[in-house]
Formats: sequence, C-alpha cells, structure tokens
Amino acid sequence: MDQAVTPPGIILTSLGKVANWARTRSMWPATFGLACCAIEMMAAGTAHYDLARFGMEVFRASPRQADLMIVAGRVSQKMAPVLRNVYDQMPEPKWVISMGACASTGGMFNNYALVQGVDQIVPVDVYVPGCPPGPQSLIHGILTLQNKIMSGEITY
Amino acid sequence: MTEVPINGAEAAEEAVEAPPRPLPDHPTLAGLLEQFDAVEWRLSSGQDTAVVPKSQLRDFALAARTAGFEMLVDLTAVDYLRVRKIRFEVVVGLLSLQHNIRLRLRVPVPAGEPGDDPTVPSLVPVYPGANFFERETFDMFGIIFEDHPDLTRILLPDDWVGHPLRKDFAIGAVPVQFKSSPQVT
Amino acid sequence: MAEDTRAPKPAREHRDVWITAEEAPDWMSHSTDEGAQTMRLDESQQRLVEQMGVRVADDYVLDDQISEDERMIINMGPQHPSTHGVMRLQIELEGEIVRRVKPIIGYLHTGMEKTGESLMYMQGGTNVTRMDYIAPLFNELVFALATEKLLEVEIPPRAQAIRILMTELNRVASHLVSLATQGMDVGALSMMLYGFRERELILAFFEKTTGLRMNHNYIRAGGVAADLPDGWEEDIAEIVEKIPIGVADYEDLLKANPIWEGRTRGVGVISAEECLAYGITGPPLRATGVDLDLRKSQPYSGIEQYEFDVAVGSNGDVYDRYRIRVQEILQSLRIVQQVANRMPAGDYRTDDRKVTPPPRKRIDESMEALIHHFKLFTEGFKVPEGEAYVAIESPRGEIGCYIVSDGSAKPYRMHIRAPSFANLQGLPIMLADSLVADSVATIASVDAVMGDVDR
Amino acid sequence: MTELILFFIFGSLALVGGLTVVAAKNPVHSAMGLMLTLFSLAVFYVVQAAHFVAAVQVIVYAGAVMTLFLFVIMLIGVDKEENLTENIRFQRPLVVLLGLSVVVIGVVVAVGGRFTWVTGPAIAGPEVNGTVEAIGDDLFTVWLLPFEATSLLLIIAAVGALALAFYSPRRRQRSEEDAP
Amino acid sequence: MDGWDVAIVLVKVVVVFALLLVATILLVWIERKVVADMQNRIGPERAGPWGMLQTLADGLKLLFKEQIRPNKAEVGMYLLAPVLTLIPAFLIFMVVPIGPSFTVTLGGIEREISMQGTDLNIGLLFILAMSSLAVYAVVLAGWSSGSKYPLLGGVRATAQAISYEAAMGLALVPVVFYAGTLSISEIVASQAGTWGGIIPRWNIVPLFVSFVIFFISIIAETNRAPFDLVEAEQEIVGGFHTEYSGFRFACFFLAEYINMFNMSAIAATLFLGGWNGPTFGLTGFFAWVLPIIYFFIKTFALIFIFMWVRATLPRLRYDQLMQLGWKRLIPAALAWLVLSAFVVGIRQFGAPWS
Amino acid sequence: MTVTVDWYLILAAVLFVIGAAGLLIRRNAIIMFMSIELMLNAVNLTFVSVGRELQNLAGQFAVFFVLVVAAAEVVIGLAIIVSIFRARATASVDELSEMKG
Amino acid sequence: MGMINDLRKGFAVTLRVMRKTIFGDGLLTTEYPKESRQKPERFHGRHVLNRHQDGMEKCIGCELCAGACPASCIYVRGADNPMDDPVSPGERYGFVYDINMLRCIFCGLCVEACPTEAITMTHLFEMSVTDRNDAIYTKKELLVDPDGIPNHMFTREQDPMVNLSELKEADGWMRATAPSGRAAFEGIPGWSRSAGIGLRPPERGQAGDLPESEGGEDD
Repeated sequence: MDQAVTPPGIILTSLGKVANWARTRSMWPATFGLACCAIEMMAAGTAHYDLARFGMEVFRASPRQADLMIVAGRVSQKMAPVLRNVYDQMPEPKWVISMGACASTGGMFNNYALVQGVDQIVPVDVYVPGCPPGPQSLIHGILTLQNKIMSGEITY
Repeated sequence: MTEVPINGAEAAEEAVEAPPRPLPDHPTLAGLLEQFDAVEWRLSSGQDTAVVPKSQLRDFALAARTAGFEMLVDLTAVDYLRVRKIRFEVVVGLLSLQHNIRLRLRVPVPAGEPGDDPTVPSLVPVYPGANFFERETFDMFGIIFEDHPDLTRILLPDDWVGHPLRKDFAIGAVPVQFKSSPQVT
Repeated sequence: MAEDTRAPKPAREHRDVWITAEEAPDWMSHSTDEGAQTMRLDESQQRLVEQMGVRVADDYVLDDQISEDERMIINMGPQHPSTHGVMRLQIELEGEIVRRVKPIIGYLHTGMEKTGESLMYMQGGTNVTRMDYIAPLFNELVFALATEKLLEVEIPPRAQAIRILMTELNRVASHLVSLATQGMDVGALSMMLYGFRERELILAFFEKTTGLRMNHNYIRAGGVAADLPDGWEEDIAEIVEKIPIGVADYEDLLKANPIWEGRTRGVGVISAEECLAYGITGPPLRATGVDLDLRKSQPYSGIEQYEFDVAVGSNGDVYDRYRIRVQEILQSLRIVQQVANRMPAGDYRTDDRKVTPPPRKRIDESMEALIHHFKLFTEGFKVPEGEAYVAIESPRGEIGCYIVSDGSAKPYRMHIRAPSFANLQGLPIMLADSLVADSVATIASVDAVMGDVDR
Repeated sequence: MTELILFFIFGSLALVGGLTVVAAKNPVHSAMGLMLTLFSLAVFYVVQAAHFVAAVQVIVYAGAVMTLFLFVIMLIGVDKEENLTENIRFQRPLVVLLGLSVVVIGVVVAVGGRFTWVTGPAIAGPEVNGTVEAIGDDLFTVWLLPFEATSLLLIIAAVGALALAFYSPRRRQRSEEDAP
Repeated sequence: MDGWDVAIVLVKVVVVFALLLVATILLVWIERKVVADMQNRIGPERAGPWGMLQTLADGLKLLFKEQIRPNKAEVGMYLLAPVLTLIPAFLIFMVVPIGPSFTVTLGGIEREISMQGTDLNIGLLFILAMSSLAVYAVVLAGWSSGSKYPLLGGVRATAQAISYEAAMGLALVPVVFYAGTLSISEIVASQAGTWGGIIPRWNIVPLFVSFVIFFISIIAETNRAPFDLVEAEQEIVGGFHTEYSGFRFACFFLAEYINMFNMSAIAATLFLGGWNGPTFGLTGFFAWVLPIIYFFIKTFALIFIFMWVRATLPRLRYDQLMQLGWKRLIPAALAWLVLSAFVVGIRQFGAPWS
Repeated sequence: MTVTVDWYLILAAVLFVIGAAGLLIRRNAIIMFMSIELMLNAVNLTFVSVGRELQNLAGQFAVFFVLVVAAAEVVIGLAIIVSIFRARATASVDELSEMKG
Repeated sequence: MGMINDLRKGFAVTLRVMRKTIFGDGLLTTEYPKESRQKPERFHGRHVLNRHQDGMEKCIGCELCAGACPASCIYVRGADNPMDDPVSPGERYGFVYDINMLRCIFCGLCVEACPTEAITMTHLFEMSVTDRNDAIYTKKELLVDPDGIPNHMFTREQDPMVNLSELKEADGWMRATAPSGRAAFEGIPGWSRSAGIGLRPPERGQAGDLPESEGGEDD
C-alpha cells in the first residue's frame, strides 16, 4: 500500500513479519452475524471449537476495533448499505471473510432480495463454501486468511 | 378437491350462486356465519373457510372477535394473476382459543384500474396484531389496507419499486457462474 | 413452575389494548429521525376511532408531552450485538429510560416465499429450512405437513416418531441457544458458552442423522429423508442424560441469582390480553398464563401419544419466559425419551409411489423404477389443487404454512406464518418505560430469529 | 527555584483554566478548564506544604464536584451554544472595567507599597506543616464548633438534594436516574 | 539530594512502569485463560508459548492499525482522553509497597531503599484522589466521541464513579482507624505478625465488612463485570470507547487492566497484609524476595476473584447499580465505620462506662 | 527571585476577577456555578498562602470549611438546575427570570 | 443469607467447570488444525465424481443432479462416448461437469438424484479459497483418481485432516437414503461400488433380516 515499503530493507522486512505475526495472532472479528452462518460463527467461538485459541474470541461490537469482518449469512439489498458502512468504519488493515454460500454468491436464493455475492460491496479475502460452513470449515477459512496475511506485504 | 376452483375465471360467480347455504357444524361458527348473508362458508382441506366480501370484512372480523376468535394468527394474500377474474385474495387466519377452532377468511380483492392499487379495509382496529402482517402484505403485493395506522414497507427498503410476490414480478435471478459454461462472467 | 414463590406482580399501570375513544389520551406526535415513519393517527384513523369505539395501542402512548431536548433517539442495530441478527430498533430515550420503540425489520429479507414458488415441493425443504435457522426442522415439518395435507398421503408411524424425535430435540437446541444468548445479553458470560456446549450434543446427533448441523432438508413430504443412524439409541440416551445435568448448571448459575432475578423479574411485562391481541404465541404468551400449546390443543404427527406438560408462567415477564424455556427443555427431553422407548418399526417414508422415489436397489433391476426415478427428480411430484394451512408449535410459537397449489409440482403460493414476526409486535409494549438494559434482556427473551421474521 | 518554576507553570495553567471557564462556549470545556485550575491550585497547596488540603482538594473537587458537574451537563444535554446577547446594557464593558480595577488595585498593593494590611502577629510554630496529625489535632479541639456546623450544613444539603430529586414536576414511573 | 537519589527515583519510576506493563501482559493472558477454563475451553495458545504473548500480539496489532478520528469528535478532548486514562493508572501504583526495604551503599552513603515508588504520608488519600481522576478519561472519551452510545457510556461512568467513590472512601476509614496512619507503608507495617501465632494480623480479619465493601467498590471503579455498564457490549456497543480504534483504544484497554492490577494490589496491601508473610527464618536475599512473592500471590489471588466474578455473574442494571451503591454499600460502610470507631475508641481510651 | 505571598495573592485576585466576570457575563446556570467555584478557589488560595506567611494553620481550616460549603452548594445548586431543566428545558438564567409557568 | 447461598451456587458452577477443565475431562475443545472432530458417516462434505472399479467414470451426463439442485449450482453437459476410448460404460458420459461450490448448499439432493451414484459427498470440508474462481470445481477437481482417492486440492500431506482412504468407500448419505422408505429394502446396499474400490457394510437398520425377495411389489 505504501510506496516507501518497497524495496523492503531487512529492518522493514522483519518489522513486517512482526506486524503480520501480531495481526494473525490477534485478529478481532466484528460481530457481523446475519443469518444461519452467524450461529455457526458463534458455535465456532464456543467450547468445542474455541476460536480463542487464535486470539479471536474478542468479538468487537464496535467496528472501530475490529480487524476482520466475517460476513456470516445472506446480505439483503436492504442490509447492503449498512454492511458497507460497517466496513468503512473499520480501520485499516481490515479483512473480510465471506462465510457461506449466501454471502459468497447468494446461494440458493438467486432472487431479487439478496445481494448475489458480498464481493459486489466489499472486497473479500477468503470465501468459505458451505451452507452453513461448520465451525471447522470457518476455522479453515481463518487459517487460509492467516496464510494470506503472513505471505503478504506489510500494509498500513 | 374441486371446492376451491382456481383454474377458471368463472369460479367466483359459481361460488356466489350456490343456493342452499351450507353452514358448519360448530355452533359458534354457524352462529357467526348466520349473521352475514353475503359470507360463504366452505370446507377447504378440512378447514373452515369463510369467503368474505371486502365491504363486510371489518364487521365480520369484529363479530368473529366477539364470537371468540381472540387471535389473528396470519394474514397474507395470493395473487391469482391470469387465473381468476378477481386478481388478489387476502387470506386471514383466525384462531379461537376457547373453542379450539380455526377459521380462514378469504377476501377477494380486485386489482383495480391500472394505476390504482387494490384496497381492502384494515383489520388493525379489530386485531392490532394484523399490523405487521398487513404491512408485509402491502409490501409484497401492493394491497392498500385502508385506515392502517402506518402502512409502509416493512421488509423491503423504503425506496423499493414493485411488489415482489405479485406474479408479474420476476424473481430476479442472475446466471450462476461456471467455468465451462457459456455464462462465464 | 409451581415451586416458585412468585414476586408480586410488578406495579404497572394496566394498558388495555382496546381503549375507548373517550378515554383515549392524546396521541404522541413526535417524528423520529431518518427512516422513521410517522406513528400518529391521521384524520381517517381518527374517524375510525369514532366509528368503532375501538382504538389501537400501536405503540406506547405518553401521558404528557415532554420537551424535545430531553429525548434522544438512538438506533439500535441493524448491526448491534444484542438484536440477535439484523433487527433495528428505533428507541426514544429519556436519559436511560426507553420511552418509545419502533422495530424496523427487513434487513434479512431473503425472498424465500418467492423462491418457494420456483422450487418443486421436493426441493422446497431446502428453502423453508433456512427461515428459522435455529429451529430448522420445524420449518421443514410444517412445510411437509402442509404438502401432505394437500397430497393426502399416509405417513408411516416410524416416520412420524422420527419427526417428533427430531423436532423435539430441535426444540431443546433452540431453547438452549435462546438461554445462551439471553445469558450473554444480560452479561452472564459463561451461560453463553454452557448453552452452546449442550447444544453441540444435539447438533452432533443431527449431523449423524442428516449429515448437516443446520438446514437439514431432512423432513420431507412423505416422511423423512433417511432413517435414524445406527447407534441412535445410545446417542439419545446420552443426550437425555447429559442435558439435564447442564440445565442444572444453568439453574445454579441463574435461577436464584439475585442479580439475574433483578434483571429479569418484572421486566418486559406484557399481559395475556395484549399477547392475544397482537397474535403473540409461544413462550411469551405462555409466560402470561395462557396455556396455548398446539402440541396439546391441535396435535400433529402423533405427538398426542406422548406425555408431557405445558409450562405456563403467570407474570409475563422475562423471568417467566426464561423459566418456561428451561421447563420446556426438560419436557421435550421427556418426549424424546418416550419416543425413543417406543420407536415403531417400519418405513421412514410413505410407500406412496407418487411421492417417494423407488428404492435404489430397484433402479438397477427395473426399467420402470429408473423411469420413475427420473420423472420424480426432473418433474417432481404433482400436488392436487387446493389450499391448506397447517400450524405446529415451534420453539417460538405457532409456525404455520399456507400453501396454495394449482396442481403442478411447484406451489402456486407458499406462505409461512412466522412466529417471531408476530411476536416482534409485542416489543413496543414490553419495552415501554424500561431501561436500555431491560430492552436488551427483553429482546433476548422474545427470542425472535430474524431469518424467521424477514424470510 | 523549584517553587518559582512551579508557580509560573501552574500559575499560567490556572489562568488558562479560569479563562476557559468563562470564555468557552461549551460547558464541558468550561468544566475541563475549571479542572485545570483546581488541579493547579492543588499543586500550589503542595508547594505551600499543605499536603492534606491538596489531597482533599483533589478528592472533593475532582472526585465529586466536577464529576457531578459533568454528569449534569451530560444528563440535561446543555452542551450546546448559549445565547450571549446582552440583556443589561453595557454589561460586558462594565464587567471588564470592574475586573481591571480590581487587578490594578492588586498590582498596586503588591508592587507599590508593601501595604501591611495583615496585622495579626505570626503565631509561633516551628513548622506549620499541613500534616494530618496537625490538622486533626486542631480541627477536633479548637475548631470543633465550625466543624460541627459544617457537618450540619452538609446534612442539610444532602436532605435538600434528596428532596429535590424526589420532587418532580410530573408523575414519573422511575426516578433512579435522579438518585445521585 | 544528590545524583544517586535522583537516579534511584528514576529507576523506581522505570521499574513501576515496566512492572505494570508486564503485569498487564500477563493479566490479559491469565484472564483469557481463566475464563476459558471456566468454560471448558483452552483459550489463547497460538501466540508464543501457551499463548503467553497474546497481549503483546494484541498491542502490536493495535499499534500498527489505522487511527480513525470521527468527524464529529471534539478533537482535543478525543485525543486527550486515552492519555489521561493512563496517567492515574500509572501514578497510583507509585505508593504501593511491594516488599520490604533493603540497604545498599551508593556514592559512599548507605541508603535504605524502600520497595515503593514514594512513601507519601497521605498515601491513602493519594490513592483516593488518583482513582477519582480515572473517571475523567472515560467521561471525556464518551462525551468527545460525538456519538450517542459513547455519550450514554460517559453518563453512566459519572454516575457510577460518584456512587462508588463514596463507598470506597468510607470503607477505607476503618483501616485508617486501625493503623492510625494514612501512610501505606505504615499500614503494611501495622499488619505484621499474628494473633496467637496462627491468624495473621491482617486487616481483613477484623475489618471483613470493610474488605467486602471495598472489593465491590473497586470492581465498580475499574468498570469490570458485573459493573461494566460503562462499556456493556450488549447494551451500548462499546460504551465510551466505541469510537476509538488502534492505539488509542489500546490505551483504554491497557488502563483497564492496570487499574485492575492496581486495585487488587491496593486491596492486598490494605487488607491482606501487603508483603507480610512467614519468612521461615530465612535471612538475606530470600528474606527480601519472599515478601515480594507474597505480595504478588495475594494480588493475583484477588485478580482471580475479579475474573471469577466476571465469568459467573450477570451484569447489573443501571438503577440496580445505583441502588446497590447508595442504598446498600454506603449505609453499610457508614454503619461499619461507626462500629469500628467505637471499637477503636474503646481500645484507645477505654470503655465509657469504665 | 523567590515566590512571595504577594504573587499568590495576585494570582488569586486575578482568578477571582475572572470568576466574577464569568458570573456576570455568562447566563448558563452551570457555567455560572463554575465561576462561583472559581471564585471560592481563588479565596482558598489566599487562605493557604496567607496562612503559610503567618505560620498559622487557621488558613487551612478555613479552606476546609469553604470546601464543605462549596460542595453543599454544588449539590443543592445542581439539583435545582436539574429540577428546573426538567420543568423548563433550559439552563439559561435569563429565561428563568420570567415568572411564567 | 439465602442470597449468599444462591450466589455461592453460581460461583461453584464456574469453579467446578474450571477444575474439571484443568484436571478432569471437562476440556471439550478439539484443536482443529492439529486434530479434527470425528465426522459422522453421513456428513455432507464436498462432492466427488466416482469411477467404476475398472477406472471408467460413472457419470452418464443425464443432468438429473443439475435438475434436482435447488441452487442450480451444477452444470453438466453430456456427450456421446467415443467409440474407441469410452469414458463411461453407458452411451453417454459427462463431458462437462462444473459445481459452483460457493452456490452449493450441501443439501445432498444431487446425490439422491444421481441414478448411477456417480456423484457422492465426502468428508472433505476444507474448501476455503481466496479467489472465487477457485471455488468453481470442474471435472478435473471433482473426479477421483483411478485408485479412488479424491483429488483434494487442500490436503496437507503431513497432517491430513480426513482419512483419505476412508473416502474411497461409499458415501454415508447414499446409504442413508438408499432404501427410500421401503422397510423391505432395509439393509440392502442398493448401489454399485463407489470409487471403484470400497463397499461399506449396510447399516444395521431397524428391519433386521434381509428380505428373501425384493421384486414383485414395485412397478
């Protein structure tokens, strides 16, 4: 994102590593539950799956403190502006996981009411298929995102 | 399975013309229906159904509430576009706790002239619980409920155009994305 | 509920739902901010009041005018941690006191009724199951029952027993989620985790039976999609044994906890008359003392064979709703135990060839079976003309399905009467004059699932 | 030397705070200005060996009085601009004149004549240190009557506040927010 | 006052600063682990060994995040509040002794160095004063954010602070009666020894009621569950810090945990005998280090209770919080104050009837 | 240069004048209250300073009593303001001077 | 004092859970990336296209799955088998087979609809992608290897979450739905061998004995 970062010097590189390490270890999701997937997202935070292991049990109600928006569920046309608003309120760097079929493509509800894919509204980093994806599938999505962050450049 | 003829525009007239007025066995229901000559009773899939003209809807509802139907459980509509003469039908489900019976009201609502919305009297003054249901029906079918305290869109955005559950409203599907299909986006 | 020493009914002026025109107070004429619709009576409504002598408490009526400065209008939601999904409440606050509430819904409107018209009855289960996603099996059951009512097919007893078993388990799971989220909203952190802990047992069983944790598409017209898996007896025995232990934990945590009682007793009160007038069913209605439970009054799927009690409260407050949910968990487990004890043998699907695809074994053997299979999966089964409304008791109240068929394989009109949708209408009454914290507890106690509300 | 530095720093801070109180349009800014002044005065008390007074100053003013101010400001939401037109003619010039004259008098007194208006003899004491013991000893012996009188005043104030809180111009169903 | 004295003061300040930071890092991790254990979970385990660096990761991440300043915010106050919240948090710990003093020879003079930032003769009052300052950051943050939920949080914070400040102060007065001093180190010294060789001479034994009132008050003072109305997530989203992001939010986060540590340390000092404990006849270095360990054990035991309470109890409502403060705690504290005044008076001056 | 009592007295005088000016100029009741507090505190400063000059603790006692009076006054005053506000929705003293309502 | 007792009960619960978590069997967490929760046999995971034992594809391109799919996420085109090198035993074979996994709702109707058990569901659940095009599975990803092992693009060699060899066996959901409601057919595996290799024993079922004859009463 920043021109000054390239070409990365050694210090910057290791700083980037540290930053990315911190970001992957402490990724606070915004509580953006919409529908069925939200229940599975909640289930992922509970004892059997325990998102806390990744430092992610800190679901922030305020988007200002969230790093990750898990779009869990179907996004209706009425909700779309709100979703974008919440995304805009999140501070950089921020990531979006599109959880489940409805969020990713509208799923089986290929109709007038739903946004056919949340990537029309916000940039999505990871898509998690499933309807709803089980907690483990969601965790796999999170791990995918962590890999993406770790392999990426440091961004501000 | 033909007591509710749907396919066939003559259905409405046929229903009105039936000369010996059938009445249900249940005394409460029978008593209620006897008060209204224009209301026709049917048994549809085993459930008591009253076809109520929309002019008498509110009176009938008030009488029904007095007769013991405490609760309005459901209110919706059906769009019989190109199936019946009278395009819309508002369907109201009433439940009586004391008699443990249900009664379904069917109110034919003509579509009205082009540019004019179909109207039906609101049941909110009789059953406050009709509020949301009527708003939903308005939202989905564009049926105006007269004297409703707050008849606005409830499920769809306020600036939405159209009424999705009408039969002439397309479902609005987009092509599904595939790699090998010609519809690749 | 008999063992409870009831707190005296909280002092609260009785607001009759039907107020005669003479004693009707001045209607509040305060416009709210963006997106709000006017809440006042207009000219025609006034006329109506005079005609009928009846008026509607559409929302809370203030006893006098309060200066505008003191009012603050906040928007709770649509993305608020405690609106349980994407409901938006416009709340008029005076200090911390909620004066008026207007629920604004539709943020999860999915167009399911429209989609339902384009799906065959066979596929319809996948559609309806996603409405009330916390209790999906009830949606499937009511849809299947309505279809079957039009089809007039016999359901084998085993299929009926499986349906009761699964739905009652689902009721337990749903109430567990409700208790968990209510605990969280009142700030009992551990309750949240404990509720989901026990729920996971049931979900594991569902996954074993239907292959999915939620949105099963398991109960279909004609029976269920698959038989119970091997070893289901042990799983049921474990569930029936372990969940009461968990429930005992919740009781220890919350039941007599003075903070919990303080937060829930006398909060979010609604009277029986108001409930009936607004079409509120389920635990909020039963909490007021009305023992309306469709499982008793209008039984379905042979649930009348099993013994259970209907939990009824008396005060109509949040505490009673919580107690009712706890009781219903135990009663549902009682039903589950009985079903498991006398699970009949036989088919899990009707034998009616019109509805049920032929056995797989026969496809290899018989050409007719293959053609039949093809026809069923391409065209679906045709349902006779007619209309039907079926209602069952979901964890949230009466869920009904109204289907109009034109004789084709797809419903002409499919409408679900959503319990949460009607129950939400009670919120303005329950929340009037409460505090912000109370409103959170009350919303949780109504347990509206927004997928159910918005469909 | 230390005292000099402290005097200039906190003296100017106190003045800034005081001016903020008067000049700020927003009551919350005024309250914060007053906080600044009060805190600076507490520093002066420490400098002048009145530790106990300083602590009490912070506890009472910061802990209670100003919190109460903020609470009221936020509760009744008067954090908006007020009408500053003059109702009495020449009100503000008069105020400025009056104020200036007082300041001038002060300066004249201080710089001009070393006006010995303090006539009382210095009470002999090896060290007047505002320790808790010293203050406590005198407070409960020599100053007992004023002490009791102020305690009575406090009780009257508390009762009065309660009465005001429970009195309300109209019937209200809850009055918890008025409790403090 | 020579160079060594200045150096000692500087070292003390740095040590206190570092101690509080390390304590916070541990505290957040411990809290998340303890709460996880109370919910059949594992808790953080990916950042560092057993997830111990979880707080560090959180802090670093927040440091690297964008800082959003809302348009409607009152800029000055909005920027000031996060700093303001840290100052009292760091200052309070300056008067808490964490161990017995030791002597070293520096610059040719043998100096006794106390394990305390500074021993004020009005140490207790200093604590009260600082803790009463802590609320301003919250109030200002809530007010200056320029939106409604934070404002509600700010209003709640003021009411809560006023209510519980009084109870806290009143609960501490009997301690002063018993110790006869306001100096923290002397209060600790007064709790040395035992009664009958078994019961430690801690203030908690005679002043149990005071301890309970004080503990409830400090839970409310630090805005912890079940008194976390100020930031009640389910009700007012994030309360006062709803609009804060990045490092400014980290300041609030840090201050909350430092305050929790401070208050536990103070409670341990005033009621649990501070660093007092059996030394088993050890001398020298062990006799010096053992009390420090005692101090931290006591502090963390109290912190565990904080966490236990959080994992168990539902949140109070605003009016219930007020009622508990004004109608229960303050009268109880007053009654207990009178009672202990009588007892101390009789011990000091003899019974009036004798 | 040492700080003498005069310096404090001048500072206190200036603060007092500022407070008095605020009391006269502003008409928001809460700010007027704050101005009064400012004046009281200016007086307190003189008490402590003069007390130190005279080697007398009496100055500090006076501060205590002033503090108590100030606290009592604030409690009552704010309660009155809140009551008035509830009835009249204004905190401006000018509008309150009219005896209507 | 009743109040204190009531409070004590709540505190006892959390402390008991903590004790059980640390010292007992209270810990419920499965540490997912290291170990996976046991998936039930009927689990609806991602799809595979099976082969016959001789390596021929089972799919005959009949498009029943596409028709049954409520989400219309399957796209199939059949083509006539090449004479010289037949892909499937029948006349036609699935020439194109795409599944948009982001649309798929994993309801299993395609599996029920397939007359040849060509499409079945596995226990694979790790399908997260960063590019939505990767979520559209073509025949290449869906078709199992000739030895019956699914082509799983996200398998980590060192610690596969799912026992891949287990996937060679028949799909649990197939067996669950197989007899389609005739008690007489209970316990009869009515499908050909999945993935060419495995054949699971039938579920115990409720009907007990295998019926002597299964013909006659149908069609």
